Amino acid sequence: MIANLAFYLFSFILLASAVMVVTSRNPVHAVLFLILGFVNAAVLFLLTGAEFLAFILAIVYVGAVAVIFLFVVMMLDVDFVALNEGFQRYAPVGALVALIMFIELAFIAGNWAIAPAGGADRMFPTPDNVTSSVALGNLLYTSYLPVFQLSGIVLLVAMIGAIVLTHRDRKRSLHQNLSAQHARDPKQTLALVNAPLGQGAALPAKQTHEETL
Amino acid sequence: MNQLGFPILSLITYLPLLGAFIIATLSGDEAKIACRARAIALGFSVLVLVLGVYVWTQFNTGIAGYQFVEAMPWLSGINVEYRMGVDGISLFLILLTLVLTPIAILSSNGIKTRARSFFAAMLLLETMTIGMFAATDFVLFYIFFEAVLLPMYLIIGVWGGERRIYAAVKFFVFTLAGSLFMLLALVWIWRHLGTTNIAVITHAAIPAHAQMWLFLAFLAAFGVKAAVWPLHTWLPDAYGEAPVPGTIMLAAVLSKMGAYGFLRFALPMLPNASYAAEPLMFTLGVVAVIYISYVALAQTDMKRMIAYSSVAHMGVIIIGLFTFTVEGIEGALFQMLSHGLVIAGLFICAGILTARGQGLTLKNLGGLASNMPVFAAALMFFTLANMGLPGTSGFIGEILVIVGALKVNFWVSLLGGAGMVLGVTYSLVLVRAVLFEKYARPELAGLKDLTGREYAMLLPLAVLVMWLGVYPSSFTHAFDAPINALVQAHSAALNPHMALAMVTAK
Amino acid sequence: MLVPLSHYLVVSAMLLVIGIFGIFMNRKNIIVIMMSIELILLAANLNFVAFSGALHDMVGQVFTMFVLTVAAAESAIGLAILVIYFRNRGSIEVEDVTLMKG
Amino acid sequence: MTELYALLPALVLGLGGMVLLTGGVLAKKSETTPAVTFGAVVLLAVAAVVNLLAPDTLIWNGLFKTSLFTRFADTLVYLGAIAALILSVDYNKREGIARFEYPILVLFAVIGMIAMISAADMLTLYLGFELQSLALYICAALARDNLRSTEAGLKYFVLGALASGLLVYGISLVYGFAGTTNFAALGEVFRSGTAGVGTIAGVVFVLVGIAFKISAAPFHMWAPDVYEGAPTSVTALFATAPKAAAMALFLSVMAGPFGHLTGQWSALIQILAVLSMVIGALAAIGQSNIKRLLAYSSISHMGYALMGLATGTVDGIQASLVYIAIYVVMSFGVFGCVVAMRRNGQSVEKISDLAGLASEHPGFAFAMAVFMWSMAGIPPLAGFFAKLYVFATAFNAGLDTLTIIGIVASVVSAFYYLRVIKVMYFDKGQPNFERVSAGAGFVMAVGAFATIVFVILPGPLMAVAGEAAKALMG
Amino acid sequence: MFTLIAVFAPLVGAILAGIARPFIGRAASLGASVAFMLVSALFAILAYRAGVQAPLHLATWFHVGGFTPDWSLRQDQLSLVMVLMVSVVSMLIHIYSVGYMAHDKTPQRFMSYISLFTFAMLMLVTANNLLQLFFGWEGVGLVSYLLINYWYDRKAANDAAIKAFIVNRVGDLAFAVGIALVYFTFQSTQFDVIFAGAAAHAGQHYTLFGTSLPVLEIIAFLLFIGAMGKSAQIVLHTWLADAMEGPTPISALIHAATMVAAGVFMIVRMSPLINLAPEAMSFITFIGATTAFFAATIGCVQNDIKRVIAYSTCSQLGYMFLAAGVGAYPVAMFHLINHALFKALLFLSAGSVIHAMSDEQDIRLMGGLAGKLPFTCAMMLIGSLALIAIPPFSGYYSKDAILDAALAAHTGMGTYGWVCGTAAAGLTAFYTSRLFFLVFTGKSRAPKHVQDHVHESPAVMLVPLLFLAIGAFGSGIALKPDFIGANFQSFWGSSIAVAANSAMFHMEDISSLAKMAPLLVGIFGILVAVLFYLLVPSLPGRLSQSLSPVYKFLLHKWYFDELYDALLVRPSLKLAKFVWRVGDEQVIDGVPKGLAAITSDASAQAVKLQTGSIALYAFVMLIGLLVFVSLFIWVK
Repeated sequence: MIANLAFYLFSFILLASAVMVVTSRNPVHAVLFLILGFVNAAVLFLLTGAEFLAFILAIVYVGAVAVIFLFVVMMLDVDFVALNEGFQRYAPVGALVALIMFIELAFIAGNWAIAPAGGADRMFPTPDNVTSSVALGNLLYTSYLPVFQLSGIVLLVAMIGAIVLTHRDRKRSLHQNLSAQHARDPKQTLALVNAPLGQGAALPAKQTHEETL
Repeated sequence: MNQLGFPILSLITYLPLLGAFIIATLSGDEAKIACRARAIALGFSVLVLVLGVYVWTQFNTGIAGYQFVEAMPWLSGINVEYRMGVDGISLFLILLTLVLTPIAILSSNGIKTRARSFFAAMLLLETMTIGMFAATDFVLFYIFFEAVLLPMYLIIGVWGGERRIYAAVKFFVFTLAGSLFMLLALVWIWRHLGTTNIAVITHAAIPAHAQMWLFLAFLAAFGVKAAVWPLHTWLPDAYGEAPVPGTIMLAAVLSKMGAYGFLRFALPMLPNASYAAEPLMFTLGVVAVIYISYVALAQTDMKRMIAYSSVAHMGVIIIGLFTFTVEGIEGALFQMLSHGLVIAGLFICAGILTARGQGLTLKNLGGLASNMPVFAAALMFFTLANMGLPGTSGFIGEILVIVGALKVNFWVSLLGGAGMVLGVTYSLVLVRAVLFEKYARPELAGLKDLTGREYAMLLPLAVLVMWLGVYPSSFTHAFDAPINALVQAHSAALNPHMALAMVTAK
Repeated sequence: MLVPLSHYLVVSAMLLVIGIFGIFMNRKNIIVIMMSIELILLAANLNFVAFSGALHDMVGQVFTMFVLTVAAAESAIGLAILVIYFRNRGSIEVEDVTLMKG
Repeated sequence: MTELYALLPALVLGLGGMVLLTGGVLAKKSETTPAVTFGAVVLLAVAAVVNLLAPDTLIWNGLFKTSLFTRFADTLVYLGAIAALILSVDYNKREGIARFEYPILVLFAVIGMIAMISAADMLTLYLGFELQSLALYICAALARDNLRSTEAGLKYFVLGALASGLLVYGISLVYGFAGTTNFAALGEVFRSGTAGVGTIAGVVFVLVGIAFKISAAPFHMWAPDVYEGAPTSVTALFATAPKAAAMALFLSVMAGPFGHLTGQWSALIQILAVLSMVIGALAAIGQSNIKRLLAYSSISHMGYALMGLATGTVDGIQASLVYIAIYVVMSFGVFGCVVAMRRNGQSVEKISDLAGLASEHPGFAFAMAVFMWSMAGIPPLAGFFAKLYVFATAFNAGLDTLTIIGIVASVVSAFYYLRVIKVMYFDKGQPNFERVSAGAGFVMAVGAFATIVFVILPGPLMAVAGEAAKALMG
Repeated sequence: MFTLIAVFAPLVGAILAGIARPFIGRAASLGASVAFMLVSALFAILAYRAGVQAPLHLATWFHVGGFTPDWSLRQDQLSLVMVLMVSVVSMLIHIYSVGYMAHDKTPQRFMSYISLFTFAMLMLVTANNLLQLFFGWEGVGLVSYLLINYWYDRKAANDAAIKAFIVNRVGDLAFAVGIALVYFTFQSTQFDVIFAGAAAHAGQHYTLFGTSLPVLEIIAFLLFIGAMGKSAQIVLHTWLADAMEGPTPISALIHAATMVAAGVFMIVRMSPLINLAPEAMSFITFIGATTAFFAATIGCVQNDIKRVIAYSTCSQLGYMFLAAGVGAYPVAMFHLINHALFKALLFLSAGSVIHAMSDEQDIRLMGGLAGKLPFTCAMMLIGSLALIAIPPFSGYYSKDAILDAALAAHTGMGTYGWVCGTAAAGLTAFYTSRLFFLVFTGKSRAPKHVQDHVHESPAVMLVPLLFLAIGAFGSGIALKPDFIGANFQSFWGSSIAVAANSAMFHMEDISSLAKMAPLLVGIFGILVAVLFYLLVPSLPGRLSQSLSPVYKFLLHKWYFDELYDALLVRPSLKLAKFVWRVGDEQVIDGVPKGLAAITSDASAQAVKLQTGSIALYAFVMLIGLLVFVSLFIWVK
């Protein structure tokens, strides 16, 4: 009974915060609502007995992912006022689409039953005597090892990607290169030109920063 | 393999391709390339012509089926083989191609820019055309049939006249659109008959309702290619804008591909549908003859006028094919050959004027008979042949079609023959505008008569036209076996149908 | 399990619909779209976990595990792209991302 | 051991990639790129060879399977990736985006693709799908100082993430309603040929996710923008390897676990095919950017390839495989040409920039013309056979309307391919293109050669594709 | 063998004259053509003397299905007579031309044409099947075109030539279809086969216009329409007068002696078949008679010397058809031969006059030439008398025989023919006399400088005139016994089939008044002309004013040209422009253009959807998803 009550309560909060994520005018608020939603979802996970995943959700998502979101939102320093313009012009159509989609999915949900042969097909029934962490760990490092490795590569790619995209090499910063400065030859940088009267002097071709270095 | 023990048809087909490769590898300055490329192209085309004549000498006219047959596995997955062969129907169309290619190459000394590509394209065109006539597998046929578009598109588009791009695109899209329906038919045939060997599928029994659809598909493909009214509008543009060698190939050879397709596929494969479509095809043919003759009469440009006359002749050919009589079909076939030679001669005449820097607008020409008597004689000769004067090749085809048509319907014969009158009208208007009366412009008086090269182009054509006209037996002899077989098979296929019709009528 | 599975499914469906709605219904910044995608993934995860419970099968949980991993990687990359886009464009408004069209 | 051997190509790529990554990081950056790229190409080639020798097996509790089908599709992926990498060497350098991470990302993306292709479980499918997607998002935005490139990356990412969200939601439904994620088990579940409404909805979601990847209409809208915005070398990759992989995945998922439901999803595939062919053909007509044009062209090609799948028969799968194989070859060839479109140190992308090309670079123009004609499906080029097989099987399966629409669309599409040739051959102009780099020239030549000579020896490809289709359908 | 040489010698001459000039020189090429023509005439005579022989088979022309026309030379009496006539007349004209064309720029071209013409004509008359006949038929048509157009820089010559060709072709079309129908009926185009089978097919019917008609009637009609074109019968006559644009020898050869007679020859040749088509025979009679009268009326008011003679030709051809129509084929042939001789004489004399008058052809500008051109005048007189049919000149024998036969036919149509023919005889006498008087008598009305140059033609022109005059004078008397006399059947043998009920056998059965009538009417015509042009020269002018509508009607040749122009020529040109500009360019091309427009519109729409907005893209994806899901769930 209490579990039921908890389910409805946290579900409600989850959905409400999801709505707020989508509708709130301030992205910072949106991120905060997202965090709230995740926490509630973690509770729902707990209710189904997936406690390890519940904590992972809280730690990884709330602790890492959502925080990055927050960080980026802050960093980009977006002009929030300009963003507060509300919904698209085809909101009614969109709402209709969303509504139909929901009705259909709800209809599907109502029809759930294990497929005739499904029950027997379970590859890895949940062991009754161990915690979900143990069960999960057993599977991940044995049966699902290649996939687990694959997910490692996914993370590696994410890392490479983040670096490739956002990492700036130092060339752009204005640091001193002493040897270059010492090697400077006035002949290369200074040009004497005869400027005929009234015509002005053409500037010599400018040498780029890189070339000087 | 065949009576020669040697794949001579493939050799004839692909030798020009080799020539094209050699031309493509030429290097040097533009003028030198042009010169060498022309020489190589000419050399290869004459070489294959010699081989083609050899095939003719070895050809056994008594056999209705294919000769010099080659077969080897090709698209193994879908049971399609590489098959080549000739029968009496295709033999002379191949020879026509072989004869006209060197002439077209000779006529191309106006091509100065990108000569390498041009001559390579011409040889490519020859390969594709011969391949199409020699293919005895439907898929192979289709490939060659379509592939002709590629070099032709370039020839029109790169070296053509003012509106070349419009003409090239129109040509391409029209023919492509048409032939894709043939592709559909091809797929159907492959699916239902399990093979695309022409010798087999032409004798297969196809249900009547399917025949109707297949016929429509063929009509779309071959009708466009043969410029059957009202699918002809690409033709005047293409003929008018293509450079002279291109026009020669287009008008003389390529337009025959459509009629050949009808003869090769539509008639033998779909007897019921062909029979049912007979009134339609007669109507189209007659309309083509009369309507197009009128359109031709209104033309103001020499090439376009000749082009329209070509459409009118295709009408006659269509009528002949659908008479299902030996006379009509052989007449149509003969008309294909004759028209190929004659129209080539006419376009070469047009090209001679172009080569002398003259536009082809009729009102800017005139009086050339005085200073170019030989040219005048040549133009006159081919015009006369074009209007089917007895003694020239044009007559034989025309009278055979009239005779064949009369066996079926008096009015088709009469109206189809109306081209005799209408053809004279525009032909004489053309000749008059070019050759007679006063010079439209004084500079026309300075034009020189034919050069040796031009003789070399026109003389063989003229001789052939006379030969075909005076002693056509040398050619019709080879038609007899396959056409007789076709007509017999046709009536055999229709007989139960007709018998049934008679029963129900009673 | 006391709560019927269908309730979980309905919650997840609503979450999905909200996520979808969030993607195309706002002309605000792209970050919100990314958060909407997180909601969709969350909906899928909720499904997996619920099914896992209902089927008494570990595969759903394993799946969730990997989805979480991927989602994290995905947000990292997405945010990185967003950042460089912002550097170039100076804006992350949805309707500004229309340089290329047609 | 067989298990390891079957995974060997992925291992080669993964470990090799990490070695290269280490090497790249340690060495000085810009100079190492060609070396790393070369290394990546070698790795890909080795993996391709190893792949061809791999045994047929189902490994790791049914997570992966290898068969002739996977080897066939993998080979296409390797081909596309190798070609794209070859093209990237010179192009990336001239564009100033010669980053050594790129080839490594491509390697990892390829791992994702072969995982996708070999997937025998929804989980593998999902991870492979994500791995290649993530790597490709990054590639699209590789020119990070270029607004177009970053916009392409952003669009690709947002829409791709949405698609994978839908995919995973669909998988969750399938899992929940069928009780398993294993392909073989799913196949057993659907043996009766019917499925519950939940599973079906799940299948549709999965289908949409994959359709996005192959850019089948109406899930195609990202493609033109991303093709245009991404650096051309990357677009070349997008157009080849991932397309082949996603198409193979489509085939293996639809014909594998959901194979018994053909009657139910065939209509959807047909809709996808029709929309793709028609929209691809129509929208391309108005394009002035060659990359956008090729994007639409690839959309319509996917429509044709889907026609084979729509039949749900071995013949259809075979036709789709042949189509996709020929498509990959034509695509990398044509992108070889696009990459070579450089003038005054700048990459140009307008179709009108090609004006006069035939006079100036006859070989280049010829190759481009070959690809255009081939894509238009004109015989005797390879593209014709691709279309022929597809039309033949679709017509054979009774999909008459679909075939006729395909034919009409192919006439319409011929129109814009023709326009490119027209510009190159008929229009006057001076492209003044820079010398074609060896890599681009090589890719172009190989593509053109293969496209032309296919007519002589179409048998082997047909036969292999047929065997592969049989291997897939069992 | 003689025939072979006679037929092909002109071809050799034509080729030599046409092609060899650059190699053998102008004189030699002219000489070659004349020489080969002499050879031809010589062998024609030899062939005639050698008599009837079996057809000479040269080669198979073509062999398609059962359609197997040969190249062969028929050597029956009819052919031999025609060969003889054609080659002799042609030979004379060749000789005459050498003189007449002496001042021309390209006489060898001219000689080549007429030699070629002779060849074609000989092929026509020696044909052993309809198709070879058609070959010659078209060949003479072609050369006629070339010769009318000989002075090709003249617009009028071009117009006339094109007109001639087209009008001829109209007839030829019917002819060709007729040949096809013959083949359809008899499975052959060989004369022998046709004639042998004609009786057997007499009852056979062919459905046309929805009704069933005897097939032989249709064939005869079609063939006769061909003949009408070639022989310039009413409706298809308009080209003949215009054809006078060609050089005069041509008018003599083609448009008087030979080509125009081809139609008559063909009908006579087909007599076994025509005999079995009574309706067609009536029609032939009707057309012939009408033309005889109609052309004569026009001839009365023409002012061009050659046109007068041309209309007279037209009229005389009408007589021949009249004879053929009542089944009196030998009479038609008799008149054909006579006409050939005296009409050639007339034309060549006219040529001599024109030559003398510095190419002036208007008889109103002539006059009083008798003194200056005595020889020509005499020749013209002989020709005229022959034409008017004054005994003993040749025309008398044949023309009177025709009218007798017409009346003797005792049919309504025969009587109509007799009435028309007799009236025409009067008109003929009138216009012939008018011509003669206006040209040779009275004072000269020519400009001074022309008068000064008037001179008799050279001997090379006059000698052929003399020969023709002898013929024109004597042929009637000489040929009558054989041609239409008692032994005509043995003379013609099987080459002409005269039906048992033919008027040939009853020619003497008519009243002597009727027999005399044509001659009396003729003399009356001469007297009227004497009155008009010798006694009261102002009368014609007054008459033409008081009868202005009639005069104009005649002067405009019954308004045939105007009618054709309004009904056929101009509408055709308009139609041509219309079908091109509207039919082809707008309607037919409109379909692909419309499709292209639709496609590009659709393309624009498809592109418009691609706004670049991520939200929209996602929206479209989701709509797609929704539709797919819904399809599955609700439709499935």
